[in-house]
This record gives sequence, C-alpha cells and structure tokens, in this order.
Amino acid sequence: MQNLGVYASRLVTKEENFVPGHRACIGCGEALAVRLAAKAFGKNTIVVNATGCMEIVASQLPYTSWKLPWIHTLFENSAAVASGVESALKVQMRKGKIPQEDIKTVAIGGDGATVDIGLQAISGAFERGHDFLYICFDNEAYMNTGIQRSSATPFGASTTTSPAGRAKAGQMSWKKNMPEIAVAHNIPYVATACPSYPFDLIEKVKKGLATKGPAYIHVLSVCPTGWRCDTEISIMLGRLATETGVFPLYEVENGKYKMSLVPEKLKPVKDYLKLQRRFRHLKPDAIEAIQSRVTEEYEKLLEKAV
Amino acid sequence: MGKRVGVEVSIALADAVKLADADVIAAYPITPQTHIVEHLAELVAEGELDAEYIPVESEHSALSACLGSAAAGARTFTATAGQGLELMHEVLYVASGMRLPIIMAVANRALSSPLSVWGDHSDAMAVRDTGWIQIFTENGQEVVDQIICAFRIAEDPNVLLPVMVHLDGFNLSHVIEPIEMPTEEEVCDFLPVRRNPLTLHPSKPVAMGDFAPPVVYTEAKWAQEQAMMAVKPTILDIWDDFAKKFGREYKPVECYKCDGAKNLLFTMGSFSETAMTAVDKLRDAGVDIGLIRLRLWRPFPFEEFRAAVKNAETLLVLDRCISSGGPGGPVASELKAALYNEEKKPKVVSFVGGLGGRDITVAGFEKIILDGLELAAKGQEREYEIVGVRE
Amino acid sequence: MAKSEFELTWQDIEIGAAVTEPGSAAAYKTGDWKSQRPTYDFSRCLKCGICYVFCPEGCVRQNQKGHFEANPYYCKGCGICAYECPTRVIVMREEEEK
Amino acid sequence: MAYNRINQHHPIRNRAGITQPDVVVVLDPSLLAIGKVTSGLKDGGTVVINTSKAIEAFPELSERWNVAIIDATRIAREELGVPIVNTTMLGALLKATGAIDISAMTEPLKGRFGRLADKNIKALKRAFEETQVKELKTVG
Repeated sequence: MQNLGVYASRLVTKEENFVPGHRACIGCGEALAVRLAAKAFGKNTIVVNATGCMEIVASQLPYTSWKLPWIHTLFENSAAVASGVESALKVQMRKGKIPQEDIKTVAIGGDGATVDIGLQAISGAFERGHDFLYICFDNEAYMNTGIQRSSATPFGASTTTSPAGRAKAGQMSWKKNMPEIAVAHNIPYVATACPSYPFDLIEKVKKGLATKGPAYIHVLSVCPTGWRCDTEISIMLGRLATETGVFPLYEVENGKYKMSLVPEKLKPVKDYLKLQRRFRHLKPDAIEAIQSRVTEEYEKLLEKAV
Repeated sequence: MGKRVGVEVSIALADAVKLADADVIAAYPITPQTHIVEHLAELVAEGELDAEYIPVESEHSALSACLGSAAAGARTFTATAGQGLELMHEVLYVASGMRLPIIMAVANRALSSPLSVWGDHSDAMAVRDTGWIQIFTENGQEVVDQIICAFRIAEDPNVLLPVMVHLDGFNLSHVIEPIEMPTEEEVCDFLPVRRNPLTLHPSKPVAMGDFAPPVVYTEAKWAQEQAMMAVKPTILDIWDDFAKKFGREYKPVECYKCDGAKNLLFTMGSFSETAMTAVDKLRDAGVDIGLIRLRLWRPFPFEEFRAAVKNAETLLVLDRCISSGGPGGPVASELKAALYNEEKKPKVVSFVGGLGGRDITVAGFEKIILDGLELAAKGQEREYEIVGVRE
Repeated sequence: MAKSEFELTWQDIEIGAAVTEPGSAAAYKTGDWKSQRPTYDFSRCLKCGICYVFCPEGCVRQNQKGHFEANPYYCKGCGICAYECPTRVIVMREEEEK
Repeated sequence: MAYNRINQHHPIRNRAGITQPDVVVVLDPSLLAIGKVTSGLKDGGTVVINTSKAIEAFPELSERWNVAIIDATRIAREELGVPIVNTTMLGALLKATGAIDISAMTEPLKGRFGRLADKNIKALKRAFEETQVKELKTVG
C-alpha cells in the first residue's frame, strides 16, 4: 500500500467521470478524492451533491465537470434528496415506467454538510434503509466559505472562527467521530479512506456501491489552502495522517471492524502537525494532549478490530 | 361519474392522490395535515396504491426527497401545514427554480408563537413568493378536483412548476362532507402519464442545480419567471377540460352575486362559503353587497381581478394573516397594488380576522360587511381593522 | 458549449437551469493559474503512471511513447506529480513570464 | 366538540361552528355535570343523552326541550365489545329526530367499518329501538 506498485496507472480505469477544467484550489486532495471515486462510480450512477467546495468548483452555469447524471439542491439535504432519487428509480422500475436496470445512487458532501448541518437528514436516510452510498469528503473545516471551523475540525487547529489567540489555542473541541455515528445506525457498510491510498479508496467505493442498503465512506481530504501546507505534499500528508494514527483506515462490514492498514509502529503525531501551519501555534503540552488522544482512540479501534 | 359520498376531506384528498397514481410520497406528520398522509400510508400499505412512501425525519427532508424524486422523473406528492411549510421554506425555492413538478397539499395553519395548530393563512402568505403555483379551495369537492388538476398543471410541458393546493386546516381538512369522487378511468383519461424532458438518468446525463454567478443569475431567474407568467392560459385550458369531463367549472377569480353590486367582499379559502350565507342575508335585507373569491393566488390573475372589481365602489378585504408592522393584510396590500394604476378603482377597506382558528360566523361576516361599508364612507383611520378582538 | 456565461440570454437557459452537455467544464482553462510547471526527464521514466493517478486535475495523459505528461491547458502546477514520482523524472520550474 | 349540519334541499355553505343548535348529542354523560351542554340550544330543540339513568332524571331539560335517552355505553359494550358509542348514539339521534331513514345507514356503515359493519349495524338498530324520547309538551 505504502509504495504504490509500479504500473499503477494500469490498476485504475482511464475513464474520467469528473473531468479537468474544475476550479478546485491548487493541490486539492478533495478534488483528487472525488475524481478517483467518480472512476469507481462507473456510468450507471446518479450523484447527489451537497453545497460545498466540490459543488462550487464543478458546476458553474453553464458548465459541469460531471459526466454522470448529477444534482445539487441545498447544503443540508443531500441524503434526503438521494432518498427521493433512489425511491423514484425503484418505483418507476417496478411500475414499468423506466427500464429495469442497476442504477446506483450516491450522495456526496463535505464535512460541514455531513457532520454538522446535514447530519439529521443522513441519520434519517440511514434509518430508513435506502439503498445508497453516502461519501463525506472531509477537509476538516468550511473551506468553501473561507476556513471556518466545523465539528470535524481537529483539536488545536486554527481556523477563521476558531483562531489561535492569546486566550485560546485554536479549536478547543475534539473532532466528531462521524464513522462511529454511521456505525451506530447499524448500516451494512462503513469505511474510512483517503486519496493518498487510491486503490483502497476505489475498492471501498465499489464495495459501498455494491452494498444493499445504506453505506457510508468517510474520506480524509487534504486541503493545502485551509491546512496551510505546501501543495506538493498533499498526498504525503494524507499518508502521514494514517501512519501517525490520526486518521486510521478501516472498514466496518455488518458491524465487524477490519483495519485496512496497520503500520508496524505509529509515527509521532507531531511529524504530521508540524507540516501544517494551522497547528503552528501549538505548545508542547497541547501536542502531547493530541498525541495521547490519538493513541487512545487508535488502541480502542484496534481492540474493536480483533 | 363516481358516487357522491360523505367523506372526510383529508381522506378524499388522499384518494385523489391515489387516483392520480402518484409514484413517490414523502411526508412528515403535522396537525392538521396528518389524516392526509396517514391515509396515503394506509393505501400504500394495503397495496391499493403502488408508490414509495418515504417517512422522512422532517419537513425539510420531505420536500428534499420530493426534489430528488421529481428530478428522477417520478410523480411526486407531499403535504404539510404551518410550521412544516416554514421548515420547507428554503426548499420551496429550489423546487420552483429547478422546475420540478411537485404537488403539495397545505392544510393551512397559524404560525407559532404562541403555538397554534388551528387554521389561518399565515403559512401560505409566508411562501407566496417562492415560485409555486398556488390554488385556494373552499370545499371538499374543490380540494379533490384541484388536486387532480394540480398534477396535470404541474406536469404540463408548458408549465413544469410545482403546485400548492391550499385547504384550510380543520375548517376544511377535518370536515366530513358529500364529495363526488371521479373514477380511475376518468382520471386516467384526464391526466396523461408524466413525460419528462430532463430527468436524472444514466442514459442521458444532465447536471441539475448549477450555481449561477452574477453574470447569469438574472437570466436564469427571468427564464423561470417567464414560465410562471405563461402558465395562466394553460391552467384555464386545463380547468376548461376538467369542466367538460366532470361538469364542475373553476375560474381564477370567482364571483357570487356580484352582478351590479357596488360593494364587494373579498375572501379566500373555506370562509368564503360562510361569507356567502352572510351575503344572502344582507341582500335579502336590501344591502348592496357581492362576494369575490380568489382561487388562483399565484400567478396572480391581474386581468380577471381587475375586471371583477371594475364597477365596484368599495372592496372589503378579509385577510387571515397579519403582515407584522406592515399594511395589515398581505392580500389587501396586493389587491391595492393591483389597482393602484387603474383610473377607476374601488376604495379598499382591509380587515384581518380568523387568526389561529378563530371562527367568523355568518353574523360575524354581516358585521364585517356593515362596518366595512361605514368605514368606506367615513374613511378608515388605521391601515386595517382587526376582527373580533377582545378589548 | 456554444455560448459562455457572458453571452447567454434567458432564452438559452435550459429548463430549471440544467446543463445538458456532460463534462462541458473541460472547456475551462485552469492552466494559467500556475506559477510552476512540471518539466520532464523521460530517460528515468518507468511509465508507472503514479503521476496520472495522483493528479487532482486529472490532466496527466500518456503520450505516444508511453510516458506520462501533464496537459498544460489544465495543469495548475501543484507539484504533486514531481513530489510523488518514484524516479524523480519531474522537476517543477518557475513559469516564465510571457 | 364536533358539529354537524344536515340539509337535503340546499348545499351547506356555513362552515362556522354551531352556537345555536337544533340538536345536542351528549356522548359522555359526565359532561352534564361539568358544563352547560344545552347552551344556545334553540327553544323546542332536542337533547340526546347517553345515560344509564331513567328519562325522569332530567326534569329541568324536559321542561324546555325534547329529551331522548339511551344507555349507549351498555349497548356498545354488549354489541361491539368496547365502550365506543358513536354508532350507537347515531341510532339514538335518528330515533329522536328522524333526520335520516335508518335504512340509509347500512351502506355507509359497511363502507366505514368493513368486516366490523354487521356489529355496528346491530348496535345502531338496537339503539334506535331502545331510545326513549320524551317530547316537549307543546303549550296549549
């Protein structure tokens, strides 16, 4: 996994469903994640997109970056819209109004659309058991509006609404654990992924699509603009998030946890933090607090995966 | 022609949705809409209606699911009331902006605070500018007929806009009254299968819901508004066809004993029928009064309204909603605006009443009319009169 | 797309402002955003395609000799391909003034 | 509280609540002690009461109005197995007022109750038969 095998290009389809010409920032990990996921979607997928970076960069009238049927309506409702799409396909096929075929429904959104404003609609759609895949492309803040904190922003990160100052060291709450919230809905498939591990991401997306019932994938998407890092390390930083245990890769199939990647020894979290200027104000004790939290959470996860 | 039977209006409404062969219903329960969606859920559970009933977790998601469903080509219905309609507010604009032919029944209800589950038009007036075609009904038969017409109007290739059918909460939604239900064959004949120029399907990928920068937003909104302004002839045609097939006529503005009347009372919704009784009584007593009622609220039927009042000297308007800090009743202020540039126009006296389920009896309407005529003669001191408030 | 957003009239707007040409954004040039451009020494190239996989723009294509190269029309110059290339084929250089 | 209007000649257009009824039907006998159920009842009107008491127990009512009584709760328990008195009170109302021919009720009850219709029709008919009416003595 860590070193991509040679001839990597042969392992992925050349078909691009999310085409160049999009207006994502330079070095955007999220655009890469969407591009790779869209390859996995194939042609028979309808995409429901929440308002956010990926919607804005790909859909300015009169253009679209998508080669798939695509709909954007609002910020907080993509899971509900997907419920409607999935139900409409099902009933129309049943009634013979459209041909019977396997058409997948996917909803995508950023962390704000998923863990904050859209959480209720996602919970409702999961509970009702719609046959769809929800993918959260998590860049850990409201990047589209200018780097405001969300409940997915990690502890200590300085954002425009959790600025580091004399009294506060940036975001003072811990990142909401959305994959666990998805697991708590007893849906058949939950996974975490990162475009730094592209084949793993593509495989998980395909698995999510093939799942009957709701599936959820949480994709860490490095944002050089908001994380204040150099653009060329976008992929490396995603790898580092996994290698330090900050963002472990795993799957939960029918309640059973399985680690996708277990490094022999986790790298220190400070290696990950020091490359991002959103953390540069952190004092050693804050870094220590983050390290112990990451270690603790990682061990809890390993225990579940046994 | 179906049989005339005594049935609760909400149940008949749900049966009309079944006759229209809706594909997807997404709804969240709220008083006084509940009987509509309960009966639809029952029809689906019993296999009498082949549809997907999506029991969403909020009204916001109800209408959002309808967006997805309608965009994917399915015939789509929802119903709500009061707070529920308010929670849908931002989604309403999306449905019309994306030209999605969703049908919604609104069992009109007052808005909190204080909490009130009872009827008035505050919910309807708050959504008047959302780009939906809006039809008001006065009795159960009209509710059934207009629900069936609404599907045909919304899905007409010249329209492709969502339609709201308003029925007063409780005063209409919960009343058991004689209604003639059309037969399945009749509705099938009247309402063609939905054909969609653009839907979400892999056979022809389209992108719906792009954002519009300032250089193109105006063009997009104007295209939508052109569609709205062009729908009235289609609605009139559909109502004509309905009259031919079912024998019941509908007009954007309806008159009751208006011929030669110098004074007119203006109402919307189920109060209109009670007001007719008051008009009958006062006419018998020699008072010059007629009644006009608006059926088509959006698009506003300017020509028909102006024609209906052109010989009137006084127009008494009853609103069931306060425009807080504004001119009193939203309907009255619209009517005034519609008449402002006319050379010959009636004096308008604005009343607000029937708030939060407060009844207005026949005697109450008689008093409104007589007080209104007196105010018209001596001049209204304030922007509007409040009906029946205890002091 | 025949007309740009500056030329569209309201009559040109599709029903519901839909876009009926899939992937039409490919007409949009993002290449002039870049301040650095990738340069190649293909003698070391393994033709592995890692640069193709990791390009956020999806603008890397295989040329006739089988080497992978970014399309300057879209390339925003992020430098990911240069950083990830296992044999250091790619070097980012300052975009020259035109 | 629920209202009902019947008219076989004209469409009913008045949707306001009824403040001056011709008939008051009291489904819950405990209401007699709580509120004035006859408030607004027109002179010469009719009050129909679900009660286990004898008709003589309501002298004040029978002074001004026609009074009809029925032990609807008992009939409902015996015929339907539950103390839900709506159909039963309907039988009493028809007996007291003659507003609708009782035979016209069969079809609607079948439509409303399906497989439970027979029990309800029986309850309606029993109530119709067992209702006692004390008509107001017309003066003079």
